[in-house]
Amino acid sequence: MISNNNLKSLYKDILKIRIVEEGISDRYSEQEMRCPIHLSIGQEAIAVGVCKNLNDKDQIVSNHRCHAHYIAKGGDINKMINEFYGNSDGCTGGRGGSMHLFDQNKGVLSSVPIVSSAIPLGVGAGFYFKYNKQNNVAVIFLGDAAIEEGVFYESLNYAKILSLPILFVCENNLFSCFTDIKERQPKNLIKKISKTFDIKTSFLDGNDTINIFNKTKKIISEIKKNKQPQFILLDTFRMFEHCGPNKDDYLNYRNPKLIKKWDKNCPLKKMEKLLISKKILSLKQISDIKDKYKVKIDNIFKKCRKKKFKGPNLKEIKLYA
Amino acid sequence: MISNNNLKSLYKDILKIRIVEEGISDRYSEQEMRCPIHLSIGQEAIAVGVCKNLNDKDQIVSNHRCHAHYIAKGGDINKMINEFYGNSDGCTGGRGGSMHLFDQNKGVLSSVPIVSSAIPLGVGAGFYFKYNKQNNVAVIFLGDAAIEEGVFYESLNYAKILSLPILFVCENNLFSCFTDIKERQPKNLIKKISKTFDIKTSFLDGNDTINIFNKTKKIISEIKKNKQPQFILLDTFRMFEHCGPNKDDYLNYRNPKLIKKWDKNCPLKKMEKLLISKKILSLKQISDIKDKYKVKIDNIFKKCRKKKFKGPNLKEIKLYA
Amino acid sequence: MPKKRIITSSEAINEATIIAMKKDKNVYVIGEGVNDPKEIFGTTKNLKKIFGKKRVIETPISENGMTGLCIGSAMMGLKPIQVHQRVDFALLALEQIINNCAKAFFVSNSKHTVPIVIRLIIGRGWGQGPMHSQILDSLFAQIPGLKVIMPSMPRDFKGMMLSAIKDPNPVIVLEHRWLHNIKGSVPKKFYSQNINKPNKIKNGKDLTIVANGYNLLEVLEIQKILNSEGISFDLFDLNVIQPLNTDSIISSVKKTGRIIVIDSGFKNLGIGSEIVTRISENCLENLKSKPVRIGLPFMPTPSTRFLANNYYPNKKTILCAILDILKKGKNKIKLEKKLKNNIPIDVPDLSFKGPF
Amino acid sequence: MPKKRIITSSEAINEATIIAMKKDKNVYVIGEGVNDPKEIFGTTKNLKKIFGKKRVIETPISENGMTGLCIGSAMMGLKPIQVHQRVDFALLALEQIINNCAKAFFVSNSKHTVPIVIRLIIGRGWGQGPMHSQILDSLFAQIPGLKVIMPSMPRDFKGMMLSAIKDPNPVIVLEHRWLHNIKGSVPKKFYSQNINKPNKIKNGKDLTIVANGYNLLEVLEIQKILNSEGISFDLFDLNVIQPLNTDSIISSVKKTGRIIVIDSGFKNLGIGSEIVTRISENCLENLKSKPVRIGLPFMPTPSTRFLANNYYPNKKTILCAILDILKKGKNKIKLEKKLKNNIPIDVPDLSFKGPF
Ligand SMILES: Cc1ncc(C[n+]2csc(CCOP(=O)(O)OP(=O)(O)O)c2C)c(N)n1
Ligand SMILES: Cc1ncc(C[n+]2csc(CCOP(=O)(O)OP(=O)(O)O)c2C)c(N)n1
Ligand SMILES: [Mg+2]
Ligand SMILES: [Mg+2]
Repeated sequence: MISNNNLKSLYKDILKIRIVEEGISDRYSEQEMRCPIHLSIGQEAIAVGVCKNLNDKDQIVSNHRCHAHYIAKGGDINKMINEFYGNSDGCTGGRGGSMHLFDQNKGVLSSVPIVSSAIPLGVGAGFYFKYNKQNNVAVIFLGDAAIEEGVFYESLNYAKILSLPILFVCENNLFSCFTDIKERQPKNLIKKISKTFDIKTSFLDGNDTINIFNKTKKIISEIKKNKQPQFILLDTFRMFEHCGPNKDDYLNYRNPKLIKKWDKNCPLKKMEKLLISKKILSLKQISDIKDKYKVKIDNIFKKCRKKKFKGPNLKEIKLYA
Repeated sequence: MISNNNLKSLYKDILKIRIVEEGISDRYSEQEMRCPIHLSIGQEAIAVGVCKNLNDKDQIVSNHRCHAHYIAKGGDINKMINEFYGNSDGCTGGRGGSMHLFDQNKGVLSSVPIVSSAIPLGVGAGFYFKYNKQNNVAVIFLGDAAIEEGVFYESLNYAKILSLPILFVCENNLFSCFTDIKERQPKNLIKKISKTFDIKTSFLDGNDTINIFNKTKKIISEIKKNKQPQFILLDTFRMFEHCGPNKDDYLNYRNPKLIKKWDKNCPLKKMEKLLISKKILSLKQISDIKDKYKVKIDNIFKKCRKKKFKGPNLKEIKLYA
Repeated sequence: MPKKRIITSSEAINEATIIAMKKDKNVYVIGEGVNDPKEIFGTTKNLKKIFGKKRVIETPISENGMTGLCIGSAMMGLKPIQVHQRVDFALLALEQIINNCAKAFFVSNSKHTVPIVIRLIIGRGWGQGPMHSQILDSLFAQIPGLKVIMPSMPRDFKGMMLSAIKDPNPVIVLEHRWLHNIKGSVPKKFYSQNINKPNKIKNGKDLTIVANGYNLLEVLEIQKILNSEGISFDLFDLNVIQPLNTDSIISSVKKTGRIIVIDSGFKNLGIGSEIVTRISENCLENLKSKPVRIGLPFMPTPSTRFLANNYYPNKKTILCAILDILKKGKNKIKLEKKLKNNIPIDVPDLSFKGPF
Repeated sequence: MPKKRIITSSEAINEATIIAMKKDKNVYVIGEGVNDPKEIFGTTKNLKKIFGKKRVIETPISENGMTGLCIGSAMMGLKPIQVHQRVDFALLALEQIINNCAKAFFVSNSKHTVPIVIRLIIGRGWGQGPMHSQILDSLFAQIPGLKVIMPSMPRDFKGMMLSAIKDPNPVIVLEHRWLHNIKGSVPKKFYSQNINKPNKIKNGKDLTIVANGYNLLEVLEIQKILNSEGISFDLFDLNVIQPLNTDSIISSVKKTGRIIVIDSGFKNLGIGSEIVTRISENCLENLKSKPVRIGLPFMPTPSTRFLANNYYPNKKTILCAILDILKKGKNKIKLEKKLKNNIPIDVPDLSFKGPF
């Protein structure tokens, strides 16, 4: 059974991510965060439920939609928001922008915005753990479209035949940009594929934070013990547009019923309901936590916005190590 | 039931391929066929059993080991042997060598020696048939190692979601060069993979010509009717070294028992036994056919060997169409 | 004289595609997003409505497989127009492009043709960063068998696209994102345009300038300033990068004795290096001053505007290079002031508000 | 002075690998065929016996996945040596090489290093044809962030490999297959060698020659003939292609006034074009004659020896180019006769009997 403290902590992480994401959405039109952004609003449960089971030495890799993964794994929010503003204090010094978040101290190995391109990097991290007999796990976050790139299969194969401690976490939000998974894959491919490689597979509701946390806890301890990869497939939904600060449901590419269904299933709302119903937090307490986080994160945005770029300038950047 | 004529015709095609291949093997040390060669001795049944069901408009694509496919599909043997000798009368005018055999008149679309590289070309041929509502099938020959390249999966996916008339023919000879499939793939991946893409799959003994012919006949008519891809997996064995004119079993990378087992299972010997036992051909008749073919093919070798290269020379070759 | 019709480059691309598809039923369009509401920045607008799903094909995210499919179908006789929303995404398809696409004609003893058009859109600005703004013009130009074009004007986008579709060879079209909304006069009817050599668009006497894509527009914008100083130049739009026909450029340099080449991609190992080398092989004796190259510094594209600012050449760098080569450096300060520089470096125009 | 130890280049590579693996337990070897009986032309001999399967890893045929795996492990601190039996096979891995491998250092704000060595073997001869003999030196050289080396002498194969393995950056090693069996003196101990600039290996006065790989050996073979005519030259082994440091070449041309660059790859858009351009940017005034480039014609490699014959430059073409640039063309016929040309063009030596 999950402890009350853990419940609170999961909630707080989801909240933190949500507030950062809404902060971006609110401020994007100021035109000071001048890079593409892919919000994870609606998909926070997966990042938080999985990463809560990881330590700083465990590594994750992510894709274009990396905000939630980065924060859930403990990535420095200050450096993240600096990155959005293109500041030299950003986690990549402004070089990569929002799609390249990483944090060496916290085990956010790399985010790569080329679909599936980070997957084999995660396999490499798993390889490193095995090579060094280090009892850690590499977690690979991927979207449903990543299943379509050949390198994904090559990576499953390597993970399996080399017996690497890797957890694949596939977030199926049913869409690749505007394109429905039905147009892109035969039915149930995504459900069957990892099993075909003899990789143990679990199916979870991607918006049920607690279940994700509990199941992943078990899965990760299995991986650490058995040194075999596993795969989790989670259904979820992105509430905002693919890229950008707004909702785009007026474009009608997703069924309104679907949107409504998932809206109700919002991981943040669900957690709040649960905490209240279990009397772990009162409405007032929740509201206080929210205010506190909001103030804190708003402050970061404000500070980051004001920052000056401090170099190195282009000529000082070294091409080689 | 298969007719006696068909049986004879299957036999003759296997024989023809075998004689060409042995012809190469016998003459390679003369150093006049100066290109890498990948003999298909031992694997002829698949090429012949499948291709006997195709017409000239149906297309095949192949890989580095393309001799048998080319001949079975009706490719011009004279142009093939010229190609080995690097002559301008070769099917690619000497430009490609043995690994790039093709014959436009006979539906040998392309052979590409980069593992899996021809697979999506075959998908493109299937796409063409669908696009033009032409009732033909594209056959993609691939080895067991082709399963390991990402583009293979991408191709399965395209074939399936676009409902293309394609037959994937996977020849599992258990090895990629010297490396056992066990070191390269999780157990049974190759058996399960196409089903995962919801592609109907059949498993056949790759040395049983008649069964291959019968089953493929049915499969191809299904494909032409249903406009859905299918997959056949066939176990077989290569009797010679991966690349070159000799046997290399002294290197001990394959279990001697395995070699013996498959040796007994030689498609040519099997066909001869069957024809004799069924009294379709006598020993004498077989020996006569062999002699006739041998003389004919020997003559081609001799003529090709003597030929001069007639250009175009390098400066006359056009880069663009 | 009929009134000129003014449309944008993306409309020109769209129009070319529609005309070609109507003319030839073997032409089809394929790519990630071709049927989505954004319609590849408007370039695939209405295609599905007019031609149906059979000829306008939305795909999975599998660039290599898609490319092989297109090549195979092209060998059989179809004419695919393939679209990648970024050059960078085509990196996954390089094996197919370099091996099968570029070499099929050669290796089939000139029997197979691969009449495929591969549209690659170059990202720039708004923080696109290292993996969404690669140009790689010289990477593609380096592969024998490919044609590589990079239209700059709306008129060319249409005419060159139509030629590319008709061409029996594989044609890589490098489309600079910032040119999509540029407007210009474009004939309504079908017309085709040379895709075998660069286009001389200005005549002058003091020097030869070679540029393409967005840089070409920048050169045109500083033209007035230069003319006001009595500086005139031969200007080549290098909108055909491969085949790289440099005859007319060499003739020009024989006349002017000076050359500036502006690479859209990296200066290092760029197209400019090949052009300058051919100049020194062919008319070394005519050079009145050292040839000058302008191009991107040899590093990945930084995302932040504070770095991207100095990454791309701009009107000022080009102006200064011209003044320097003509030994008119003392006019720099005066003339720089004439440059209108009211637009931030990371957007094509003020209407652009992100994110993509 | 101790007796010199003579070994082949493939033995030198093997030795370097063993030394590096003994020195640093983070070094591992991975690739298709590294553990098979052919041992990558002898270069991975004994590795598995000494270091076990954990550090010498046979792989599936999945180049892109393998490359990503190596890069990820390198970001974490390992030092992979990856092998491809042909350059051509690495085309499947270009996305990983161009994006993650080359850009990780940049995009991580200089925090990640990717100390990976990618050995790419260049095929030539015996009908290898269009997809088994690509060189692509300038393709790799064009990607900022990669180092690209191409050793020629056995001594360099060992020293440069050891440097490459130690280097924190990704290093592409282009290994010409025909150099594997070349013998030379190689120290037994550990030593490292510069991988940051070309190596000047001869001093002379009449001209500057830049070559690498197999072509370099050809230049050395005609040296005597040239000396007998009183011709001497500065000779650079361009065994480091990227970073492309041309300072010493420029100084040399300032002295000699003449340059011939021999590209291992295509002449068109090759490394030679960058070098010649830098010459004309830096010492145009010193040139006594037009710069000369030699390289492959711009087309895929033909398989048949009847075409391959004229595809590759050879001692004769190089000799003639030298005589021409020095205006000694009238000696050609006499000197050509001195060339020993007893070996067919499509094999490195007479012991080679195919097929691979
Ligand atoms: C190789 C490549 N092709 C195309 C793109 C453009 N692109 C960016 S995100 C995306 C959709 C990815 O969908 P999915 O993996 O399901 O992730 P989601 O956006 O739904 O989180 C695409 C196609 C890309 N970045 N890389
Ligand atoms: C992309 C690529 N990687 C490696 C090779 C080298 N290679 C040539 S054939 C071959 C083995 C292929 O095995 P399989 O597909 O099982 O066919 P088989 O040789 O057994 O008929 C390999 C690895 C290649 N040609 N292309
Ligand atoms: Mg998705
Ligand atoms: Mg095999």
